[in-house]
Amino acid sequence: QGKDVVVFAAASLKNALDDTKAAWEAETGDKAVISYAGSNALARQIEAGAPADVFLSADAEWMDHLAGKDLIRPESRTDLPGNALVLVAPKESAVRVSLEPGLDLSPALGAGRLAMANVDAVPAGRYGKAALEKLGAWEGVKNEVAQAENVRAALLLVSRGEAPLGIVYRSDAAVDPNVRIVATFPEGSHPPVVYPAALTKGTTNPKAASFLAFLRSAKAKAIFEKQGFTVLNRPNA
Amino acid sequence: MTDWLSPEEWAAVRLSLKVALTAMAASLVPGILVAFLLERGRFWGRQALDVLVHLPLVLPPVVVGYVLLLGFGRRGPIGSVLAEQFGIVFAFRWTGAALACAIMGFPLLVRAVRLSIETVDRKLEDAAGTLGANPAWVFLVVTLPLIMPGIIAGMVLSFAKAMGEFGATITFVSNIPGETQTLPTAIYTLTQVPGGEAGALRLTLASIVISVGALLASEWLARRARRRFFA
Amino acid sequence: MTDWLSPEEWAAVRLSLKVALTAMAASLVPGILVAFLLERGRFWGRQALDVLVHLPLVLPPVVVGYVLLLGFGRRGPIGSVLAEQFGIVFAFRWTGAALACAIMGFPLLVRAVRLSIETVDRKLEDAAGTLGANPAWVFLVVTLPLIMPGIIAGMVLSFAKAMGEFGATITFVSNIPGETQTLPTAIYTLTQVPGGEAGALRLTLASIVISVGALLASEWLARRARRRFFA
Amino acid sequence: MILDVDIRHRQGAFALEARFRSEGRLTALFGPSGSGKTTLVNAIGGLIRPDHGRISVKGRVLVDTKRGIGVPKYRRRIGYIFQEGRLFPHLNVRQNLLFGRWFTPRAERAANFDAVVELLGIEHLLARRPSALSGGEKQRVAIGRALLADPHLLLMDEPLASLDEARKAEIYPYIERLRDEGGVPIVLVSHSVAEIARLATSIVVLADGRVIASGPAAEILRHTSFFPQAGPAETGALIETRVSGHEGAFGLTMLATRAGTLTVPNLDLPVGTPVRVRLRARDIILSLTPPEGMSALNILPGTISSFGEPDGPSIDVEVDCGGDSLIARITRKSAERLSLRPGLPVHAIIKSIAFDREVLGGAGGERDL
Amino acid sequence: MILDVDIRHRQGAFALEARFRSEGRLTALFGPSGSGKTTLVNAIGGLIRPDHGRISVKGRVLVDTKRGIGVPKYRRRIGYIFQEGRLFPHLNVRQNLLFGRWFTPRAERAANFDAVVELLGIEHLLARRPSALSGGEKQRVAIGRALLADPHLLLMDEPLASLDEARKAEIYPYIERLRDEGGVPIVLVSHSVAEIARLATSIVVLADGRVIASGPAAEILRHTSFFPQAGPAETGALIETRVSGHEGAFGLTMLATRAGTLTVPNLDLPVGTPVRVRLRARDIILSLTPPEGMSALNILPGTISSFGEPDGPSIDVEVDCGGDSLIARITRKSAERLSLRPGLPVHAIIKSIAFDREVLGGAGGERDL
Ligand SMILES: Nc1ncnc2c1ncn2[C@@H]1O[C@H](COP(=O)(O)OP(=O)(O)OP(=O)(O)O)[C@@H](O)[C@H]1O
Ligand SMILES: Nc1ncnc2c1ncn2[C@@H]1O[C@H](COP(=O)(O)OP(=O)(O)OP(=O)(O)O)[C@@H](O)[C@H]1O
Ligand SMILES: [Mg+2]
Ligand SMILES: [Mg+2]
Repeated sequence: QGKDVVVFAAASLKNALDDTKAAWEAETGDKAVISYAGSNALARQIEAGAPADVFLSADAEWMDHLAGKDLIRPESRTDLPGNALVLVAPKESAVRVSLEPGLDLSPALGAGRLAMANVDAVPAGRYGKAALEKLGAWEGVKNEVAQAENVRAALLLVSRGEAPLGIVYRSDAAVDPNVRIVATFPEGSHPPVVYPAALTKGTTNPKAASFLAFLRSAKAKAIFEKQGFTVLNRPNA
Repeated sequence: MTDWLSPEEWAAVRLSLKVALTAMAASLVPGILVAFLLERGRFWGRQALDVLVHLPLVLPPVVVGYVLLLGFGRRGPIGSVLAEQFGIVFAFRWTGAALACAIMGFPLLVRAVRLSIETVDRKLEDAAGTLGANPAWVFLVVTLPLIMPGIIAGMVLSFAKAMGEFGATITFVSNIPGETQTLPTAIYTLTQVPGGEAGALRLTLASIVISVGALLASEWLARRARRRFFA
Repeated sequence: MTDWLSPEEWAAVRLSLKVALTAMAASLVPGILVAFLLERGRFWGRQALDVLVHLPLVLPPVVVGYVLLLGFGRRGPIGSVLAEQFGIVFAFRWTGAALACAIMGFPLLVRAVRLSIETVDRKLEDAAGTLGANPAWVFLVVTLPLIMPGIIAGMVLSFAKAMGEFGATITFVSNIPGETQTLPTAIYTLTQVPGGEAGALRLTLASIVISVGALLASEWLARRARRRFFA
Repeated sequence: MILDVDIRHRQGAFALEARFRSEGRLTALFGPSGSGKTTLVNAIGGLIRPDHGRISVKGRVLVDTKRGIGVPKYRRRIGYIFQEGRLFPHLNVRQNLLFGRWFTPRAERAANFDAVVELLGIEHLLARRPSALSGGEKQRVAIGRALLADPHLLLMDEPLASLDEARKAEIYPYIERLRDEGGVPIVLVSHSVAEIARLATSIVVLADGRVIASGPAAEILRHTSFFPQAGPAETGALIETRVSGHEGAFGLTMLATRAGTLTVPNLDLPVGTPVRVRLRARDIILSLTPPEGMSALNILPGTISSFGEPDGPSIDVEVDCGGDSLIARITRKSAERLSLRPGLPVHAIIKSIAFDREVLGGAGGERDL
Repeated sequence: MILDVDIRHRQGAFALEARFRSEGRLTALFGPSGSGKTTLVNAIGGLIRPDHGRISVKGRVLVDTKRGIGVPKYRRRIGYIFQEGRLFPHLNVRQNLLFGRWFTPRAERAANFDAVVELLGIEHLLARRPSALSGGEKQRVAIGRALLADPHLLLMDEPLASLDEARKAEIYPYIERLRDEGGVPIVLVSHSVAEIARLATSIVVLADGRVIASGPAAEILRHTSFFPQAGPAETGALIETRVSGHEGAFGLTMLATRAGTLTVPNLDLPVGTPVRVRLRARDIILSLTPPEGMSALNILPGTISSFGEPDGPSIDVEVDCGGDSLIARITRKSAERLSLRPGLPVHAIIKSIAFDREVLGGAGGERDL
């Protein structure tokens, strides 16, 4: 019975990770505590010497940032289950959009706003912006974008009918009865949505590796899929 | 001189000022009123009102923003009525940011005013009454000047809070440059990306400069108000 | 009765209470002191101190948390000294959460106390002086009782703010269940995933219940303090 | 009936039970500290609502708990000079003085600002805040504030307590004029028997929250027992006189009384003016024979009508001088030595100098206010 | 030198320039409202620091701006009765009374709590807060608070202004005892000449921030011009006497003066006790012949020594009675009628009743406090 494994994880992973943690604890009898917050806050805390053993980021950027500062163990880095990006509308909306090159969202938006997570800071926002750029729609809508603090808040804007369209993760959209998935962005239109995980440089807890390994197991995969994540689970290049 | 901030950043500064001033001004009269009710009133539900006023302080800002969205959004019970009857829309507008800031600063304003009301010498109000002033006049020409220090303090707190408010604002009206992107939301965004520190620092400095200005102005006002008593 | 919250949620409730009470208690004495300095002091840098005290209100909480992380973190200039010299560690401890909450609530506490100090009749302090009380005693037996309403109001504000503080806390000490996961950070986490609303609502209610209790307690204290004057 | 009060009121451990009627234009409230004077004035002024009872002023019912009447204080048109000043700290002296005027109908604004300011000697203070005034200056401003409200009822709670004699001497005539000409009923709280004797037309004596005596001033002042606190010095008789002539060269005025002529220091009043004079018992010497070669100018012949109760070394002797009754306080020793008894003819000797302004009521009026 | 003051101080438009020395155990400050009395007391008490100058009490330098000395107020051991009460609102009456005691060295706690409380009649108020007291009750508590601090210097700014005569009469002897036995120098501000005449040993007269006269009480009280505000009633001479006997049956006491025997109302003092008596000019009648059959018991033979300036109808006549000099105020008319001139032998007639306690200084002591 040693110290608990301390996991720093992006807040959007809470549901899947809580279940995974429970399964791991049941299997090993060890314990883990998970601190959920924004990837940026967690990364900065690790920089400041936080006692984290495992870091799960919402996208590659902050993991790269830590890697650049030599604060994670590169050999342990893994991309965990990813997600798909979808265009959503309030459930009563009849709007039809097909996400193809040459896309123009203006008719569908009308006078409304396009709800997205922050397009500079939040992974889902950045992915969405990349996809719209790829499809040629960004210039047309960029002034109509309402940037929420995070993807859940963007979803809320659509679900409350404030915005006629929004770009969010499928895992979130799937379980919200007030929104309808209008279309899914093609896989190639944006960088792959992945959640990189790694052991921190400073970890001294031998059970941390066991936890990280468990995240890659079939059990964990099932849990993640149940929560709407797409399992990529491939070692990082 | 103006190029240490980008045009977009200047827009955020201007917007923040507008939002903070509006929030402060709009909450002033209701704040004084509620402070009076809470301090002097003896009505059923006083305690409930007291709790309600404090809620924005007690709840995480995000929750407040969420509640605002539910209530004042396009489909919210209050928001829909306001929009239909009066054409007042908060969603994605700077007015929504001002509303969020006003509500977040409201408990601070009310508390400050209450503290001042508590120390007003009721005997002076009585004296004004004997001289023919009815309660409304007593309030205007005696009570109000006497609680000026509390009102000024409340305004400072409300303004300062509005300059720093972020969670409720972004949740309620999100972050639209030029429309709802206030200084705090701009700063927040910059802290979310690696390497944004320099920009965040610049905007933080802008925010501090404005607040120093506001503080100095308030101290000047307070000194004037105080001089009235001890000249 | 206890099963409407999960054990982890109960832990967050307990921790929030502990953090809020600690923050309130720890900021009380410095708050009164600073309020005195600002209200009565005539020293160089008074204005700077005034601005400094207001900063936590003006800046987005995230920025405050970040500054704390840089200053009081394990590797920060203050944090490392405190840890080495006195064994006091804030980083990722509940004490850090309390520090963050104390700092965020500090301007509110100071303002409330200042307002009360402003209304203290200096003539009463003079009278106590003629009766042989030196300045320290005058402060203890005259000024302090007279500013009790302001102190109570400041404590309420500080406590309430601590109950709702989220941005600075999560940025400074993260969100570690049982150690730094307070009610607001727990609520935040729940809003980040589908299906978390019910849990968020439950915790929000818990937070409101605690605050109602605190408000009632403060009103009771204030009535007691007031009775001293008008019995 | 000018003032008709019948109220009961509890205040902590103190119970006020006041019942009296007063015909007086100036009703003085008299009584020891804590006897309920301020409480009573507060009830009349509308600052407290009595638990039970009724108050009417000049027939206007201000309070009647039975009928649920309670005129709010701001409709009572009162000028209340509080025991503790209560100036508005945020207004300067001028604004304090004019406060009541803002709420006085334009047509009723009669009090002359400049005259009141001059009377009170506060011209040089008009621009100051109350915090920069001395104790007596504050009190004067408070008096001015009440007077300038053109009140229909003036409540004065020890208004002159901390003023010097010269200032008082200037203010008394003004109050007398208000009393006699203004038709404004006045309620005055005072601890000074001299002040009451000069100003009051009716007196209400309070003790422990109860009215122990009330009635016309002349009658009440006779009863030394009501003024145990006044000291024996101030007992005396009030007699009504009329100016009968002036002796300009010596600065003297002659007053006609039923007993004869009184010579007093000059009064600037036309012949025929009625003047009330208080003859203090302690100032009167009795002599069996009309004295010769003595500086005292007033020698009134009369007959001893009765004796009071002996009080320590002294005894009060009532002398009937042609219908006016005087009281002389002398030692028991003298009474015995001179074998004084009812029916004995005596001469009452009073110095002219003994009549100072204080003792000559109703004599005001040098100032044109 | 008990009190040595030489200060200058500006306060807004007002300039205080006070310079006087007083040997008196009780120094009275006298002057019209706004003349700087409170300001001067504040300087002595350490509530304001004068711009320039020096204050010492019983040789102890409290302030000397030249030498940079300024004893802080809490080290001055003063009992200051403020003009406006200043009770602590958060403490009850008992706590207010005992406030100073907390800071008094145990060995110096001499004042008897119960006795002071009884003297002031505030037993029933001990548990109350000041807000529930009447005006006079507050003032009494303020007096008690200062007395119970066992001060080394007592500053009283119109302490008795709103008290009734009976209460004053009870407090005077206590102040007299403090003055005569306690060795505590007292500074008293008062507008009442009677009060000052009774209590003061030295008097400082202020006008417009300047000292216009200072010196022993007997000397200053002689100069009517310093007391324009006192009204003519209160001028008089102070003479030192000694109890020479009692006439118990009539409740009278005999006092030996250089001019002869004065008969006054009973003083409960042993034979031989020195008593100071004020003979008010207005109470004295002059007669060319010794009168017969008259109630006045005191007839002192003397010789006219000088005349004062005529003042309106009256003139002051100084009479030398065996070395003690009396002043009689009579009308100019009488002076002329009787052909009074310096050197003329006359008889001064004074009623025994004219001597009330107020006029008999230094006579206190019935109470054992
Ligand atoms: N804070 C102040 N600022 C300016 N002037 C002041 C201040 N306080 C008092 N004065 C002025 O100083 C003068 C002296 O005031 P002080 O209180 O000493 O008078 P006082 O002799 O005690 O009068 P009173 O008998 O009315 O109490 C007054 O003319 C008053 O107006
Ligand atoms: N707020 C109060 N609560 C309880 N008792 C009070 C209150 N105010 C006054 N009293 C009491 O009521 C009584 C009457 O008070 P009031 O002020 O009428 O006296 P007063 O006759 O004006 O005396 P003074 O001459 O001392 O001003 C006093 O015994 C006082 O102690
Ligand atoms: Mg009173
Ligand atoms: Mg004074």
